[in-house]
Amino acid sequence: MTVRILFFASLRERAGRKEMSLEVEPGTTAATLLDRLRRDVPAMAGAGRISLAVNEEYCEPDQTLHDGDEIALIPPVSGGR
Amino acid sequence: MTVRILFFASLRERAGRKEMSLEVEPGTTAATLLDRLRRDVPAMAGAGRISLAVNEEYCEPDQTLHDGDEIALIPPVSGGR
Amino acid sequence: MIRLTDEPIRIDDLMSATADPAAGATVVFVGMTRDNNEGRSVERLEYEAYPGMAEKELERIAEEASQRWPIARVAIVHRTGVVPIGEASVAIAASSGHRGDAFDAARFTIDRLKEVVPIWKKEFFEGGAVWIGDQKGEEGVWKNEGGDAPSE
Amino acid sequence: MIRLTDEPIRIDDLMSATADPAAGATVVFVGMTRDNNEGRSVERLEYEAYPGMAEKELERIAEEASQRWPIARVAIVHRTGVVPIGEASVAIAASSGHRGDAFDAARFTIDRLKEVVPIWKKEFFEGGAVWIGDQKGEEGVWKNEGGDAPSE
Repeated sequence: MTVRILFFASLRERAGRKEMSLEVEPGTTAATLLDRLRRDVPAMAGAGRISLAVNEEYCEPDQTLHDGDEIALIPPVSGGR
Repeated sequence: MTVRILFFASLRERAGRKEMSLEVEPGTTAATLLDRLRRDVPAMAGAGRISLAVNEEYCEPDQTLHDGDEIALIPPVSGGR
Repeated sequence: MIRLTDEPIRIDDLMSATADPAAGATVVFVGMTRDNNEGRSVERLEYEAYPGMAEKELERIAEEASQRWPIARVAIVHRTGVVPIGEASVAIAASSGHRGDAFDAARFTIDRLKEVVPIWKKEFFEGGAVWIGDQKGEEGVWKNEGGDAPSE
Repeated sequence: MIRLTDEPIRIDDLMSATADPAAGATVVFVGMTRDNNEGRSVERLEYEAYPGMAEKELERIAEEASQRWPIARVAIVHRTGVVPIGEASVAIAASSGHRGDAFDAARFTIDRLKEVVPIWKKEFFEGGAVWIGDQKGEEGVWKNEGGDAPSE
């Protein structure tokens, strides 16, 4: 099955693009996907803490992905005092 | 000596005027003046808590008044939550 | 900017007055006439000030806020006369490097203003009018305890 | 009013959006680009959003504020793209019957926004640029603990 990965901010700049498609095994969880991306995608090297959102909602690490899901990689948000 | 008394809000309405002049003994304190006003000035009958300001500054009860002082009678200010 | 005015208050004026390149946060408080109070249907409010002293007290509060918090600028505008429903009677702005200080300074400023600044509010409601604070045994800055009279 | 925009934010729009005859108090928070940060001389900020999700999260925060405090209305506007020094990147307004609730709701809204809404800030300073939060071990909503890498 195929999911769409969105890059933002520093990740988008490192990747040099806003998104990519990725084939994943059925049953893949958010955590598994993130581990794989950290290992395989050069833009993810050196990236710090990242949260994931699936279809515009923050997700838990054990959430199972589905075909066509939109996965956003979310670096720390702007914060500030 | 003479002092000027200013009325505001409910006191002004009751008195039907904004100010009056009053002859007072040298050595009169703010507290003494307020007691006298409560006794002698009809507009002061039924007035609740009142603070005094002398020459645009809140004063202590024992402050001594001087000739020409501007004494403001200050009902509770607008407050509100 | 410390100002009494009988014209409508423009929030943009307070934003301009507190603008500062070192400020990352501005908190604005706006107090408005609302259509109800303690179960009464309010028609309008009318504010009366002791102008010279009110401005002095406002300056003092702004100064105190500036000493207590690292704020860039403070602006206070209070309207006098009739203030219709939905319009602002008072607006305060405090700018600071960071938002915590701006919130705290704005909160302090309006709380203190309501306690000490000689400005009075008359509420016109359906069937009557009343000077707010006049009947209650509210704490004045200095009160003549012996002179309390029954509520009217 | 919940809005992302790449135009300058107008505070009057938030005042209009939160106007309510039953509201006696409105608190507005405005976050602006300041000319310095952690000792650096800042030239400008640039904000990037995940638009659909950012709006959903803003709606959720406004809803949560409305449930926690008896507030009349909440408005949130966040700017994206370049925000020059002194201009607003975010503005929040909360109106309520009384000021305590308006202050608390506005404070909650901006604090929560800064924690969860997917909007990122790039700081351009004298001699470089950096995505804020990128190098620190800041708490994400969910973080992959094993994947932490040294700061760049």
